[in-house]
Amino acid sequence: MTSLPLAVDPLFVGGVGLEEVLIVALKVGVAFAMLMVSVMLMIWFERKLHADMTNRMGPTITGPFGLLQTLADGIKLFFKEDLLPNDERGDSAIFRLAPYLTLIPAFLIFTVVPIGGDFDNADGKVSWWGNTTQLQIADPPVGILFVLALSSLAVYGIMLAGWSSGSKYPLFGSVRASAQMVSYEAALGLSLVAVLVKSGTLSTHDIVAGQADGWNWNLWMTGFIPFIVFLIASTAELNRPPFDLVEAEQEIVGGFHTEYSSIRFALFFLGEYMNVVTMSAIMVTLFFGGPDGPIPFFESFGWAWGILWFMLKVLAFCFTFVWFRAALPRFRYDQLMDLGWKLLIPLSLGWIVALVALDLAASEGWNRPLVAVICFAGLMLMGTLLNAAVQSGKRKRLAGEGFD
Amino acid sequence: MSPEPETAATPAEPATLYGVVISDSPGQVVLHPSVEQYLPTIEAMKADGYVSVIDLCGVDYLTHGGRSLPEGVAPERFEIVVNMIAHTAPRRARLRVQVAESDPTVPTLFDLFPGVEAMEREAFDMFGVVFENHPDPTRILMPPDWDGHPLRKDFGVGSVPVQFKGAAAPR
Amino acid sequence: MTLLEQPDPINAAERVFRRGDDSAVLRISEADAEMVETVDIDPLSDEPMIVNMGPVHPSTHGVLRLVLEMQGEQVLRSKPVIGYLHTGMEKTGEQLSYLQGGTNVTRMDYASPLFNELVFSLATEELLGIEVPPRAQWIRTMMCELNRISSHMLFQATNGMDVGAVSMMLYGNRLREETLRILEKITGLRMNHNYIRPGGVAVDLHDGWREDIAGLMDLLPPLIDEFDELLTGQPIFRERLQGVGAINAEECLALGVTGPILRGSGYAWDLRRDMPYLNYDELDFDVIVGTYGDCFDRYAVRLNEARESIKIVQQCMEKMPTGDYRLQDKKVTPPPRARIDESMEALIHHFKIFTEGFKVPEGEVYVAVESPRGELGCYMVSDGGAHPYRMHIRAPSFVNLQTMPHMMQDALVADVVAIISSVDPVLGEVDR
Amino acid sequence: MGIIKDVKDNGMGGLEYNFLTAKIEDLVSWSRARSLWPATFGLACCAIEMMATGGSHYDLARFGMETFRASPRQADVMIVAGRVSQKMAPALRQIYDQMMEPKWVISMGVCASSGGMFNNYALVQGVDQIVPVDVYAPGCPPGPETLLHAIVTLHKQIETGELVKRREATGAGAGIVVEQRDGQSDTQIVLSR
Repeated sequence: MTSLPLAVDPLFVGGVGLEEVLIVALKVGVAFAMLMVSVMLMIWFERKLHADMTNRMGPTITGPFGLLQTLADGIKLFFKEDLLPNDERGDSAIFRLAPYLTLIPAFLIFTVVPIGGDFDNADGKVSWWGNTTQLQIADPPVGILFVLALSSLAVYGIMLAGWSSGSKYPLFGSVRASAQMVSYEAALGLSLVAVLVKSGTLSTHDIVAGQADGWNWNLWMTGFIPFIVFLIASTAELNRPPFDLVEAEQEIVGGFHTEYSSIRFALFFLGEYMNVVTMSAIMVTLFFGGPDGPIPFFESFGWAWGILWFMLKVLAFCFTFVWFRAALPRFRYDQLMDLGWKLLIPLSLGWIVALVALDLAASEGWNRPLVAVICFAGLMLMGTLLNAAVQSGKRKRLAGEGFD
Repeated sequence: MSPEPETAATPAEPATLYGVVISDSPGQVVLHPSVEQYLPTIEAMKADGYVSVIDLCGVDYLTHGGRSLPEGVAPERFEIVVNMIAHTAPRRARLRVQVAESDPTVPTLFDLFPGVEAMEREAFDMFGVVFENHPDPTRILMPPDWDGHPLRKDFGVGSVPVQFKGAAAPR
Repeated sequence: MTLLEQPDPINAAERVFRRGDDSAVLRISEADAEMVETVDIDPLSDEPMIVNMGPVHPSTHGVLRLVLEMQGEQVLRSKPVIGYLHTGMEKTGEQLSYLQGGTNVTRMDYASPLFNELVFSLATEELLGIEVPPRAQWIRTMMCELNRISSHMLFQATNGMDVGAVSMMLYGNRLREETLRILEKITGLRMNHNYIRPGGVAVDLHDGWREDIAGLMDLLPPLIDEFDELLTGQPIFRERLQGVGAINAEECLALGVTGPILRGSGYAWDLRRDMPYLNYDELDFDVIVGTYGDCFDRYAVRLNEARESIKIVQQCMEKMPTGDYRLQDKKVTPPPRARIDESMEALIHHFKIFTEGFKVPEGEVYVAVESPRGELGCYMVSDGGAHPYRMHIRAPSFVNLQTMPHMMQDALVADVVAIISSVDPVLGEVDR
Repeated sequence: MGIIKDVKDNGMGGLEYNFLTAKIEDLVSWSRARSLWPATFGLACCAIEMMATGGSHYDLARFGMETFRASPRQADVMIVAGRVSQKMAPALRQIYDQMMEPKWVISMGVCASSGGMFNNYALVQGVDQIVPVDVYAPGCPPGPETLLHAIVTLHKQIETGELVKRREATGAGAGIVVEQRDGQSDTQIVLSR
């Protein structure tokens, strides 16, 4: 048993009994409920915050402060007439499947996120009723790969939704979605590599543990750039403005979900906002030390403080996403591609090389300032060359020569 | 004060411009080319610095009591009115082309001023004046299957008698 | 940085003259366009597909319909299809008397209603051969410029919205709302005022108008600067608009285009300066021009025109004379309400003017003003009766729409949206 | 006891006043009234006022209505804002048909309600000839306050369930057929169901 990845969770070290199963069930239940509530609040938060940024009030009459607005939306959508495309133009089976393909990965990603625990004074594990466990549903040794895999899976939902609708605007949306996801997934993965190089592990728990004590956060350990790339790439992955080409209302009506109504549309809506929450959680985990934060008192309940810090950090990211939406115009399709392929991917690639070189210098005892200067110069040179190449390509294209 | 009609006093001897009879309207010269003179006149005006056709519209004079036209211009049912503008020494000129009801055909100005495309389509739609050699001679405002030309004077307004619905009437 | 090449001056306008398949205009009939929609195309072929955008689409400014021939996301040819808001206003205008006509025309360009009333009144006055009192002239000038501000702010709102900056919609509307508040106070209505009438204006400025407008003029500049901050310097916004939908001055002139589109292409032509009407010859203002004629220039022209309008309004406030706000001619203007109770003659005049209207001598006239969208003209034919025999409005948006196919050629779907909003068509005026 | 007797007497109709279903019905009407997503159907002047209603001064978001849906499939209420021309009428009906039940229509402004001052060949004299209208907002154009009043009226009607009942009784469509008038061809007879 111990050789199985399952055993990584200290809960199962002593074998699996009823108590362990109950604890796991409890954790799953709490995580599920928390996620659903947080999505509900996230939608409310976005509407309120965006309203506030534009001198409005936002929802006020549905429940106190309009808190129940999302609930009303959900119930209404649930009881609305549903529509399925006929099989001549679309594909109703896939049409039905697609919303779940976006929703379920969003749920699953959250399973590997450590949402609490005291990482400063302890190893982030808590003891309940004599069982030691982690405040995350699962901690597979390949946690980060799991995240990457699932986040790429979400694109299938959007792509298939647009394709199976059998209508033109959704098709535009799905074509845009696939191109956008493919290019930003690469940038996302590459910026992650920097974190992995620093942490030396793929397990989310170990990544967080490695960042204990504020000064070890990957944010500064990796030198900001991977974080910025990750933030931009994840915004694009989430189809949030300014990268919301997939559902650009002004251009292609509703994009992939144009033909969706009723509960299926609600599932997309839910999945989208759940993705915002989970992506924020992943970002906190990778760069901001997860639940790491000061523990002023009640030291024995350090894990509860962790939950608080974790939530505050996630909230900060949710705020950022809303802020993006309120402030930025939308990118155009080709500009989006340009940003992804010509800036983010080369930048994160170059940054990885520089980080590795610096690491190597530290372990081999080379002159670190010199290495840093060489790396910087190399990056600048590569950047200039790349820019020249891009410019020449643009000139050729404008002159109508093409690349052949 | 009693307003004085401007166009009442027609000159005794018809003045001409570009070989076309002209009259005067407030601030603008009005040319009265025949359908044959129409295209050459516009060409000459284009060469003379009139850069744009600002407006082109039709008028149906079916029920008009009698308009004042300079001598030598025979009134017809339709008029195509073209407004042109010159930017150097800013000035405007207006052309009033008499178009016979029996043959409502006028050459298009598209090859000189492509901007008339929409206006000519509108004049066709509203008055049924055909513009020869127009690149897209279709209706523009009305649905393609509409019968008649609404701005003709013999086309009814199509108003529906106002009926007040009872407030409590079940639907 | 610009990607634009300076056009060859000889062939500068060549592309708008094309009439065959190489033209940017997709000249298929509407019925055909609907047919294509339903025809099954082999999904594996790379034939261009026809996409109908509108008439109900979030970014077509009401009910414009675009038939786009597309290769992937790229537009090959396109055709704007209009008429979905055709209201028969020119026909209705023939049924209404000259005094009632204002209510009709004001509903054409609903973003800048005062200009429609102005041009209608000017045409009527020209036919009547009357001169309105100076105070009425100045009030008209000032009100029109206020209206220009609100119209350009509406453009900022929709333009921001169309490129995806949702907040701009709300900021633009807020600015417009501030202006509308003043307009409502003066005219009694938020839109479709019917304030400028043949012979003057409907009512005099209210007491305290000076403070109200001065307050607005203090309020607006910082809010307009906010647009500058949020949009002009915004890299994504610039990327989206710069070099998109470029059109040069020669093409504009060939197409008869006027207004911010023509000025955006670097051609300084503004009726207010070049063929002054009202009091514009006594006012000091700049004609804003762009350089490249792209969407960004049109945006910048409109933004700065709003600033110029603020300058004009301030000058109008300084120069506002006292006197009559409408012509004291019993045949044209109705008597004041108070007079009706005491004078039989006034009552008769009032009754005559509002039932049969005043007669206008036979003749025809064309008058034009510079509306926020370009040259707004009114061609009016009178047969000597109390109703216009023919009332034709030369709508700037109607002509400006023709630039769209040329701007859109080879653009992407996202550019199409930016181009539509940068042309700033008001469909009520296009279709009339 | 009571329920069983009701069912015995009236069949399934007796379940109408069942405690559970009644509460769910309340919940559903509550949610429908609170989350009434409008379809963007701006036509003319009124569309500008509709935009203004969504703006900062009036703020439709208070009612959870700032989510103007571009896709009719997701919209609940169609605010017909402006004059409906003969050319637009089929498109309007199509959009209405594309909307999913339950759906409501607000006719905004006199042009949409009755043709307004444009009693002529080009306009449909009242949008209720094409689609069933639930609330008419008067005005030319109605100010944002009027539209808000219309919306709140609709909310109340939805919440009390009046509308749903009436709709079921009479079916969709106002049942008005427009006769052919002078100058119009037969093709212009307005759709009706």
